[in-house]
Amino acid sequence: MIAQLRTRCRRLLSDGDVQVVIGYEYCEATGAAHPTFLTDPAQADRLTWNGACHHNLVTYLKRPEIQALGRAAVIVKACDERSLVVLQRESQIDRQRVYVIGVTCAADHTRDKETCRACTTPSPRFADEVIGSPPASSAEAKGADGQDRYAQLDRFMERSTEERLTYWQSELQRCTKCYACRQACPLCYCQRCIVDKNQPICIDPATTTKGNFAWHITRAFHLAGRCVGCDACTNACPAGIDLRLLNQSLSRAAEVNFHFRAGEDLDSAPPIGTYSLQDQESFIR
Amino acid sequence: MSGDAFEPKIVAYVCNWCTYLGADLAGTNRLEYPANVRIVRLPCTGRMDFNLIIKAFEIGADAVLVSGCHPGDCHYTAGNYHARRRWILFQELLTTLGIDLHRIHFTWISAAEGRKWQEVIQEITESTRELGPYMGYRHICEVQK
Amino acid sequence: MARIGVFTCWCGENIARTVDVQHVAEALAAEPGVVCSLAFKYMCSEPGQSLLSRKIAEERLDGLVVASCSPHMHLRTFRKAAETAGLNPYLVEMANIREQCSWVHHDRKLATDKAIELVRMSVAKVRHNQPLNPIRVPIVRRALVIGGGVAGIQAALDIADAGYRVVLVEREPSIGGKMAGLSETFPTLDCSQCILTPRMVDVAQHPHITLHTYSEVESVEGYLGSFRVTVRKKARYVDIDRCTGCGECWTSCPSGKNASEFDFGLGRRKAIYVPFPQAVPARPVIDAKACLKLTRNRCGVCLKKCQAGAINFEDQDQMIEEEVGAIVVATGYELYDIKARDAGSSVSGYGEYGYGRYADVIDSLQFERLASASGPTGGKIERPSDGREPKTVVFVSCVGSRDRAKGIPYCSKICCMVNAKHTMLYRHKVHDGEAHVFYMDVRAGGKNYDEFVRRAIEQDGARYHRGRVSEILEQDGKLLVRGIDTLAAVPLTIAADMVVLANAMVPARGVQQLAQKLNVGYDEHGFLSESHPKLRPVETNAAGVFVCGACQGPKDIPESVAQASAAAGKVLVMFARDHLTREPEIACIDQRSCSGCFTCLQACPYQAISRQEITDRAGQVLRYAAQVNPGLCMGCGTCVAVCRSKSADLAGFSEQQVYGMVESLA
Amino acid sequence: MKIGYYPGCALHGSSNDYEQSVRACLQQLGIQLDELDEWICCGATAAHMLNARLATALPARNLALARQQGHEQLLAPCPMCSMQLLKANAELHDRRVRCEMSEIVELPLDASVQVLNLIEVLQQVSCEEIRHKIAVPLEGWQPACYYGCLLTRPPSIVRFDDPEHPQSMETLLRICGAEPVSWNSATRCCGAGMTVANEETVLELSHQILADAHAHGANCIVVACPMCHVNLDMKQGAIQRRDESLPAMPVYYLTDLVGRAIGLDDRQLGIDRHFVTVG
Repeated sequence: MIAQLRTRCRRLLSDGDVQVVIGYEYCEATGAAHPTFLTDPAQADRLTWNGACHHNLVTYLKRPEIQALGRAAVIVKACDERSLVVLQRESQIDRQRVYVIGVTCAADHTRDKETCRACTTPSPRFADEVIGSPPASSAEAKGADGQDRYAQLDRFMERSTEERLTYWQSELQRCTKCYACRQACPLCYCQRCIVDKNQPICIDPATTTKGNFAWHITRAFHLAGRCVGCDACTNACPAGIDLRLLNQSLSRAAEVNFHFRAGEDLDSAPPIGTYSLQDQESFIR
Repeated sequence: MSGDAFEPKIVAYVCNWCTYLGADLAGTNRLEYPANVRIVRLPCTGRMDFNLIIKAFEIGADAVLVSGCHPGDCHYTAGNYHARRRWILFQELLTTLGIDLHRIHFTWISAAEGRKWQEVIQEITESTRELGPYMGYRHICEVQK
Repeated sequence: MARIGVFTCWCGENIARTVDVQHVAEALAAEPGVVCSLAFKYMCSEPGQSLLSRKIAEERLDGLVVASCSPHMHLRTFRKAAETAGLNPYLVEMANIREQCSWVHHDRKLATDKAIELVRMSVAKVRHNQPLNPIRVPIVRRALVIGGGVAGIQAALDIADAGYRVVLVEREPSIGGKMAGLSETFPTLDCSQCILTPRMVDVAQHPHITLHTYSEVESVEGYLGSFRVTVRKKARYVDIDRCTGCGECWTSCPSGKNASEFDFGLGRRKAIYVPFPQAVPARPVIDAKACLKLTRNRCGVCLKKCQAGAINFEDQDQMIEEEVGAIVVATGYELYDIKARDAGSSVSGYGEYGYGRYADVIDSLQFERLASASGPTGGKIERPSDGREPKTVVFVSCVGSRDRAKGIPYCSKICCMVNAKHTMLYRHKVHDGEAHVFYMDVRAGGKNYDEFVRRAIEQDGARYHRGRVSEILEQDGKLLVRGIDTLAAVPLTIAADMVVLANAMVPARGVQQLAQKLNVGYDEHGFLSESHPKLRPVETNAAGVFVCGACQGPKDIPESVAQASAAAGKVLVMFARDHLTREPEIACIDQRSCSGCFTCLQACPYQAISRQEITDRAGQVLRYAAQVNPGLCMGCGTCVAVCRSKSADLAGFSEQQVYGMVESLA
Repeated sequence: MKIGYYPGCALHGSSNDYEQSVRACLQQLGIQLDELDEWICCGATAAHMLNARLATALPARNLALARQQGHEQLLAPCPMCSMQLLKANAELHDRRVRCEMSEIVELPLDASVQVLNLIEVLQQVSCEEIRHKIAVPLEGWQPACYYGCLLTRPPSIVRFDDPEHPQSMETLLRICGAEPVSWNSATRCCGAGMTVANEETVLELSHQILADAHAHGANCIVVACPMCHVNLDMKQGAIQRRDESLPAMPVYYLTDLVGRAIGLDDRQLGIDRHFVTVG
């Protein structure tokens, strides 16, 4: 499968179909897979693909330096592809300007990641081409159909309200507002982030607990109905704050209330910016 | 009233066309209620961003009320429906963060419901008095690194 | 530094009794930026307003807060006063210390403290107020009316009579709509055509009305004040300007077995035909599917017969562009089709009633044609199967309507009256006939309506059975109508000669597609949505587009006509000036920071947001950003709330103003 | 064409003539029936009165077995069975129900198995193919097609034909050369399970059906339900004792007539085991 991937990318570059390939490369030093950006067909042999390729490469499509290189080919897993779908829906991607190579996940890939264990879609659906074949019957191989996707959140929610607040107080105190979470997120693409707006200051920019709460509430809510659960923010956080809990609570709320899962398809309307007369309002007096 | 007793600070974000007029009606009918509430008049609950709820806690509010038109009555047809959606999601996030939802109240109060406005303010003030100052968020605002 | 003036009103004793207004004025004087703070007995009085004007000039004020009553009471008053004194009216704010303070609190200290905070909030807000100017939208004083039924005719005539040009577009070959096919109308039993046809002629002869029949709206661009509408004029194969309507063509046409649309299949017409004798325009049309020349290149008799040279077999659809400032939609209704069901349809049929299988089960519009003097039987009640006079007729109410199991929960409103009328018409023509009605409730709300139903029962002997019909069977040449009389609690079987079903009213086919072109909303049944069910019943959320008649919901003729005149009235209000002035407290989008996710575009209830290309100097498209059309925005601020980068903002309730208010409470 | 087959209790018991007919006819049409291994009761009339979960779990287990055994489509010739299976299938669209049921039946579940009644299976064979196979056109046959209460109901679950005026059997039989009559009782109740509890009712209702068929010129009745057959065929003697003017009316399964048309004989189809025989 790797050989096929390399051949294909070499061809794309040499034919001039794309000017840059965004893929994964094995790093001797760390023993892990890192994002790589190939502009020369001769570099294609550096490409790799295995269960350790965690990064969501879609993120790099928003970078001006990548855009400046020309048309890009990007390698996506089925889960990353969801962010591509959201970007397309939000008019952030001209699909003609991107060549999407889907790669399938083998059943034994990344069993240690909770998101992977709960995954039910091992094969990209919107890619221009897909390399590799999906495991025979994915849903069966995975046991249940994603019902444990929120297991970690469920465990967290067993704590009391006060315990949860205390938890976040101590967690968010560590935040230095380096904004790695924002940088890593494929869907944080605003020309000017709200936190950088100073007339008025909606979000206290200080790295106080108050300022950090304001930031993280805003970050999470701005992903409501959009977050695809790639965990890039959590993985990028140098302070090790588990941001995924916040994202997941909103994803689940969108699923439960509006039967909506971000990135599932191009047609369903996202929960924010739309409404239904049937929306529940038991909490409103 | 004793000077030492805790009096909560309540911020109310209300829409211009229903709840604000409901509050006006309470006044016209001289329906008395506690003086703890500060109304911020917005054109519509659709204008009401979630950041404003957080902002209210940041400036020391002990409770927040958000109130607009009943479903079907929105002056702008659908602003309240959009708002309702966002609240459903936002509450979920706040729950996960451990923010006490007893501090946040959502109501639909029409221009004819002066009585309801009075009752709502009485109840919110009373329940917030019982809960005491919102130390949870005050803590967040005070603790420095 | 701001120069804000604060004026605290006593409102006589209304405020001053509970709030220490002098103390409020003093407290506010200490606020940064406040250069003058006074208390006055009646701010809204003439002396109060002159005080305001004087201080604006003396103190060179650039912001004003009047602490008094509700802004719904006097904001306009004070803004006007400021404007007279040379200050932009949108630099005035109010603090409501009466309705929301002095009138609802008794404790003087608490009320005074609260009043101070309320005024402070308004001062914090007014600091960020910007001078605004009313928005002017130019108006093309020409209207489009879509649909030439009784509602469309009324709306078109009203607008045209006021002196403005009207373009009337009708899908069928003639105007007149459903009403032209009715026999008599309730509750007066006056002949439908007698009252409608003069109005149809008025339309045809009106110097201000351009009539496009056999035409449909193809596309609509633009917005309030200047819509560009493309109308498709369907190929008619007859040049109606040359045609004299002599009738040579249709009398000689050999293809005569085509079901007449106007008679709902009960009568026959030629391939070249005028739908009904009083049609407007009284010019024929060729049915391309039935014409031998057009289908098989034979015949062509009409071409030879026509002295005027009006027949043109080469005719093509034509596109016509019309520029209009307002649009009235009056597309009307049709009857719920109970036999044909699409697989995906949300409503199911009535297989148990045998409509389409039993020739003598007909619907109410078909009965109208049977009873009409100009109908296929010349007004004699003859049943379709064998032409015999039916001696027992059963009329069934609520076929589709109010039947959630069949997918239509609403009441069609007219059927109770229609049934009563039908029993009368029938009994007037068949004196020994029995007329039975099955009904759920008799809903005869309206002037002289209930009296009319009583007359049907008491004078004309209609027999009413409260209950529904479960099935209609055919046995020995009779229709067995099985139902229940719930008042007598007995099952009933009536052996009838004919059954008339009062099918539900549904919006005319294609109205959803039209609504999408116009950006008008519609409900799950396809009825167009009015802007406000009580206060804006003929407006829609697409500014400049109005609705009337049954396209908005089931209604009868008087209501449709009234609503049509209402819609015309709204158009005339628009046309009273050559431009429209709108409140400037609307949204705007900072395109520098807009990243073009267009969540706002989706959320906007008024379709006021559009995509705009952001180009470089060479005209190369760099990206897209949202843009607000000031002619359409109503200022709800939904876009602001959904905008993540806060590139959207709302004048009058800007982020700066609202945050300023909240922060003043810290 | 191979298709999963769920006989249900009736076709393995009192109505094994139905099974014989279905098997013979479908085989002749090139449809192979693959009987579900270890199928269990569908819950039928009893389960939903006692326990809602049981009423879903029983058919759900059968659906899970079908899925496990690789069937995309499952034929249940008894309308009670097909309705129960379809009802369960509809409920399985809810993720929570699916998870719960999956645990109860101890098998993975989804709503992917397509449940078919007998008519739907015959509809899958193209008209051309049936026409091609016809050996003995059903000339002179004027059947009254009787759907009974369950084949088209409840419409939101079974989603089959017009619930009040079904025509699918008529269409099939017309292809075979018969001239089905238009009559009034196609979707009336035959009394169904009351045959045990209250025979009088059954005799009354079934009598109306037989009489109506006769009045509209039918020379036989065609059914696609074991229960209907029992009431109209087996009880016909008792009905005739009440109304001696009622002529004998043979009652056939749909596959009996289609089978005859494509050249099968009465013995192969099990028609010889019916109670009412004519000529």
